[in-house]
Amino acid sequence: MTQSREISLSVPVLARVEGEGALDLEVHGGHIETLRLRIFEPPRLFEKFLEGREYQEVPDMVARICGICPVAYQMSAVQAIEGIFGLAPDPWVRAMRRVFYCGEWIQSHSLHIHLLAAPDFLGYGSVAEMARAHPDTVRRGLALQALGNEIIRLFGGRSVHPVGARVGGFHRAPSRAEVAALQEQVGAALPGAEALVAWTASLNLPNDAQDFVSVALRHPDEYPMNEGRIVSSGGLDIPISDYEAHFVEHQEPHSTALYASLEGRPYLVGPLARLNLNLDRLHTPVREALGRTGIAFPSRNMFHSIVARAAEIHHALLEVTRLLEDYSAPEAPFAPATPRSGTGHGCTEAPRGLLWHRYDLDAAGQVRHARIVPPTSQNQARIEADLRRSLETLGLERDDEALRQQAEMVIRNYDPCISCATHFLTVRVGRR
Amino acid sequence: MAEPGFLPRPRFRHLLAALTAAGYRCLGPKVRDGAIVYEELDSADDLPRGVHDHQQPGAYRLQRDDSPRCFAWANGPQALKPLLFAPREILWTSAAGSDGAIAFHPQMPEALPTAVIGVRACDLAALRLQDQHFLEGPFPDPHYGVRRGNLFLVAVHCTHPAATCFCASTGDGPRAESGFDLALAELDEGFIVTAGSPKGEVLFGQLLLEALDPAQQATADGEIAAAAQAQQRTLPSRNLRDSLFANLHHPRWDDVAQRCLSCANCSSVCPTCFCHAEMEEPALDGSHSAHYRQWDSCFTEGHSYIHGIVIRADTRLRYRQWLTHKLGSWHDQYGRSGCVGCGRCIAWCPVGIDITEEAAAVCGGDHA
Amino acid sequence: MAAAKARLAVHKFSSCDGCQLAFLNLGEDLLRLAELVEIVHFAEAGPVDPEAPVDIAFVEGSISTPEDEERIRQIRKNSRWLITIGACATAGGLQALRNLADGPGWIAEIYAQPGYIHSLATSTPIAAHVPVDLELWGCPVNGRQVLGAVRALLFGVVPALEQDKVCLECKRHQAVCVLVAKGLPCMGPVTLAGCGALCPRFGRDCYACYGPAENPNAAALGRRLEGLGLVPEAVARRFLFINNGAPDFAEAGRHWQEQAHDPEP
Amino acid sequence: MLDPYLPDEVEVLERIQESPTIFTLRLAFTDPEIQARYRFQPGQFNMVYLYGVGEVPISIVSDPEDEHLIDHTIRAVGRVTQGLALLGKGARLGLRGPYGRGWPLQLAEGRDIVLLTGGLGCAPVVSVIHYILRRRERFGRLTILQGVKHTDDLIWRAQYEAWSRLPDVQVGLAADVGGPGWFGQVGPVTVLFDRVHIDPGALMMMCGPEPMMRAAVQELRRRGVAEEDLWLSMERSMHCAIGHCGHCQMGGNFVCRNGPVFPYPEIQALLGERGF
Ligand SMILES: Cc1cc2nc3c(=O)[nH]c(=O)nc-3n(C[C@H](O)[C@H](O)[C@H](O)COP(=O)(O)OP(=O)(O)OC[C@H]3O[C@@H](n4cnc5c(N)ncnc54)[C@H](O)[C@@H]3O)c2cc1C
Ligand code: SF4
Ligand code: SF4
Ligand code: SF4
Repeated sequence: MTQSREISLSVPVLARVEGEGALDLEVHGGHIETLRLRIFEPPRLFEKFLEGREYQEVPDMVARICGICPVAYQMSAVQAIEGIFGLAPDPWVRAMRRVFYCGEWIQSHSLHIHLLAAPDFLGYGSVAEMARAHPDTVRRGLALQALGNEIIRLFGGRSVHPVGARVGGFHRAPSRAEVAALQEQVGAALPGAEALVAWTASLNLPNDAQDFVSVALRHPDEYPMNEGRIVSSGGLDIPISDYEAHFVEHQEPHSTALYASLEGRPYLVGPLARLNLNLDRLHTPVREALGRTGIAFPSRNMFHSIVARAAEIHHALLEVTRLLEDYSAPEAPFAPATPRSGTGHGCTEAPRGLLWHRYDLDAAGQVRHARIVPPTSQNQARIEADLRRSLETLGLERDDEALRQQAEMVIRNYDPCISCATHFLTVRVGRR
Repeated sequence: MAEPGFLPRPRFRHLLAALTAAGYRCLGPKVRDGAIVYEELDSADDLPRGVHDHQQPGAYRLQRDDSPRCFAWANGPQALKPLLFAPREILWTSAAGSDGAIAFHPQMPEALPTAVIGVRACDLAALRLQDQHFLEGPFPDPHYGVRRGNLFLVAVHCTHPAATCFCASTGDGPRAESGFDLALAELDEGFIVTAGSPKGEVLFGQLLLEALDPAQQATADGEIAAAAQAQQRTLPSRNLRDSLFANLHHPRWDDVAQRCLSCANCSSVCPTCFCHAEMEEPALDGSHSAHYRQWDSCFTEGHSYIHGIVIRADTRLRYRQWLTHKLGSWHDQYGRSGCVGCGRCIAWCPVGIDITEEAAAVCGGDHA
Repeated sequence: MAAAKARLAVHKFSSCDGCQLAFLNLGEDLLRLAELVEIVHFAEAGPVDPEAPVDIAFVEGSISTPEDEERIRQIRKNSRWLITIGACATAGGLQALRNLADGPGWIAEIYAQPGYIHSLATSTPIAAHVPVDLELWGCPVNGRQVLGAVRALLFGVVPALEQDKVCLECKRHQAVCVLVAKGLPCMGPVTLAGCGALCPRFGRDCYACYGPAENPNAAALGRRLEGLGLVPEAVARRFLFINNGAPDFAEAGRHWQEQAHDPEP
Repeated sequence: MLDPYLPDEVEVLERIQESPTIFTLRLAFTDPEIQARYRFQPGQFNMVYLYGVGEVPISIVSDPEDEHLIDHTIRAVGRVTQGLALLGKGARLGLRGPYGRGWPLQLAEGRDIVLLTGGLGCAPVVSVIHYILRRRERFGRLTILQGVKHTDDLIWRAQYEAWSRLPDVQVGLAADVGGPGWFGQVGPVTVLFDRVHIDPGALMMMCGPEPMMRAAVQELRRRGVAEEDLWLSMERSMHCAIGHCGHCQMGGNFVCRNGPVFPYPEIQALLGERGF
């Protein structure tokens, strides 16, 4: 009588996700009664720490929200602050910020694909196990991750909490020789990145079409990253300053993350959402590589996120190559800033999706208020909705282990970054 | 040695060309990150033409004007030291065999013939001291030795001392008297070139120099003499050894310890300081290991650490070690003071502690 | 007789995950490490067994909930070597700023229903709760130091720690001093080396993310920063940043905050 | 140029546990030619390299005429020495040396000798004891004085007893803090000067904590021993052992090169001066 078995499953620590979270599942009479993605990253209260700090300190502080995507936090913050100061980054700064950001996408996506997600689809517990059977694939992944880190280091000295970014530009411009050396590495990595697209598509990905709203930035001529308007698959198209009029954050008792919703409904941000909304902005070789996978994008299969990540790695490498062509270091790597008071918005595409900031500064450039909406809290409601569906489809009669595996795989596929959520996750299933 | 000759300014590039043809990579002064540093020169255009420095305790700033001169500045943050005594280098590596046997492999630096243009008298004096330390004892240092053997030195007599300079007081400048291969005196219209070694003589011969007008020599001599005159700082004496050791409990040591950050900037920029630490960096899998050395300083805790005891735990003892060694026990070790009057430790001390002032305060009236 | 592999765990508390990345960014060395030791718990990398006894436990993050306090005590019991990695675990992290302010009040301002949030008013370092065998500073720690510690322990010796100040490291890299040449309020003279003097090499002032060095003269540096034109509040902020919970910095920060409110005549 | 920093490989022939924390490693170079060439004076030291961990200075305690082995008696106190303590027979190490100035044994021939050591077993002095006992006829009376903090700190208790039974040898032991069954004196090591006969013409060799050596020097000077007959072995931080790294400086002396054994007048000025 499995149908009427009462289930109470708890996965106390989710493996291979960034930060720590838990999942509670209560099944009663064959129906999910409760499903909670519990994020128990203790609140770190960054928005409050920022108050009273000087604008120059902001990039170094917000980087500390997330060790995996510090560049994204820095880029959203400087955009908002420069907006207040009426400082438009010059073409060199703008281009190099994109290169810097590409480094983070490459690093973060490779890490997720190889260290976190792929072991799921191949049936290993960790990358170390996977490496024994697939040494070349793992090596290729680690090399891409390393290259991403290298790009960040070129502009920031280190890949976690890089020190190079500042309001107005960068503290230091890399030399031509350093850039040439990097270009060589990027060129050498391109074939591997292209092959990675095909490889992710060849994985035994669950076939799981579902209905969801994608939200991402959109830029007139570029694949979105460090600027654009916010658009959705439902026809939304707003400037970033209007975000708060359409997106609402609310609190749930079980989580320290705030849940965001668009017009009252869950939505998706991140690589698949970006790709679905910006296919026409991809570099041609990436579009072709995607075409060869036989997968039709825009895709409604959430598990195609991993393919989207691979495509974005490929795209980012081509973008770096393009941006660093004919590189020369400028006179000064930054424009000086003159503080003034005002409210500014910053919104960029972190590896995990839309990262929205708002700052109110006083005349001396000190922060009066800050608001930060990270991608993971935007995806949280969507993850729970997906989980509910996905576990029901799998069959709630399955044993706890199978449910846990399925749940983890679903969650992991979103690449939630629980530190980002400024909060976290464990699975707990209760069957009654 | 040949009589000095004259190299008109436009022909300065011939000097670079001759050095390059002789197989040297040419290092010279360049502006980088707001300071004059020795780096590889691609052409004479890299030189800091019209650049002047302002140095004060704890402060260094550059300024440009339209002077044609390229050497119208006093020394920058580093002398020749890093070129010879590398800030960090692997001395040897070892590898473990599967049977536990250890194989040792020496690691010699690449022998790169290097010419340095713009070397100052104080730096030559410091080099002489470092040569004594690293090469003239019972165990010559081959790492230093390889680099030293490949060095070609083009000195420039100093005409623009900084407010922090006191080489006249230590007797080490501003004129470069010896220890160079070639020496230059810069005038607006060009350079007076003197050879100082057989190597220098050969190069001198290739420069197609013009005859020197005695008036030019007089101008140059006058500028150098004025440079000595212009110096504001002095040490109380060239030998403060006894005076310092007689004052080991002077209250001034406590006073300076309140101000000193114990940050080791002074000893790092000092062209004679030689202290270094040896460290080990094994590979993660333990298959091999690198034994390297890096600059250390009497201002660090590690400098005086012996199994559980730090001989100089506080700043008072560390600053006292620095001063008593530099101006005192150096006499026992190398027959002279370890200070060549370059003033770097004054300018590059973040809090502007002035060695001449501290020495005067500690030694009070009781020096010769 | 093959000796059993050493068992290793990586635990996380309140943090940004950046220090764990010191492992995940190791590349091939990560695979090598997995061969050398048995990684029994490292949730982000896969293995989950938080209660297993281990030889080496790396701990990231600060303690900020009652559950954290209990968990770290358990980890201590299960671990031979407990090594903190990073500013959060070693000094409470940037989030220790709440210790200086009104933690619960802040929670109320951010969360509509603060009652849902179970959190201590403070963010404290691991050593405030259990004995720690080795502290690796840095925000983030660098992989070289973490691996160096593992390697030393595998050799059966105590890991060597970096002790110099950022200034010395800066000079070894031949960076031009940004305090002297640009008048920037650099924290290098009181900060522990280990980052490779990144900030000055990038032309900017060190912000002390590696925490206080041995024998730091925070008072003298504070006076110098004031001399460079910083108002007392700004001097205080230099100390009360990434490692605001480190006693030497906390004290200097408090001093300058007092100066700001009650300047001496 | 020969590389003076490069060690050669040695093998542990034997390991002897002397006390819970003190052990002796009996070493020989794996290259017999190097072993055959190797010569040293008692009081000199080697740099001992533990693979992948680091080098430390350690005195040589074996007999200089034994061409086949080199003994080091080591106390496990820190990273390297605790690592060395884990090694057994057959293990490999790196070694370079010998370095420094040893004891003035030529000067000592035909004279009474007083050896004074403090703290836990002082290896440099033990080497001299062995040296003299093997060439007994060349030296006068031998006085061995050892001071320890606690009676439990005394190692080689049996050795001291055995030495005290030899003709023309006197042994004096003192502990700052006495304990049950303690057969020596209680008090600082200087109390021993009243218990044994010290000829003012004797040569003194001492090794131990500096305050102890300073007190002993003062006492012996009072008893008429000449300054230049007082010899002290000093310990400082050493990384290179060849006078380059600067760590061992004590005023103008590089302890590694000018010492580690000094006649008192050479270090008199700074002995006991905190910070040098
Ligand atoms: C002349 C002389 C003779 C001596 N004779 C004896 C004797 O006979 N018996 C005896 O027991 N003791 C003797 N000692 C004392 C002995 O040398 C010390 O006890 C010993 O050095 C203590 O070493 P340690 O194990 O604490 O290692 P540590 O001092 O902790 O480590 C030393 C080594 O570690 C490496 N290292 C240090 N820091 C780092 C870092 N940050 N990164 C990487 N590597 C690093 C360096 O290579 C360094 O040399 C003698 C000392 C002297 C000066
Ligand atoms: S002891 Fe101090 S002053 Fe002397 S060489 Fe070393 S660092 Fe310089
Ligand atoms: S004197 Fe100045 S440079 Fe030298 S250690 Fe002290 S503060 Fe640093
Ligand atoms: S220089 Fe200072 S702030 Fe910058 S990375 Fe290093 S320790 Fe951190």
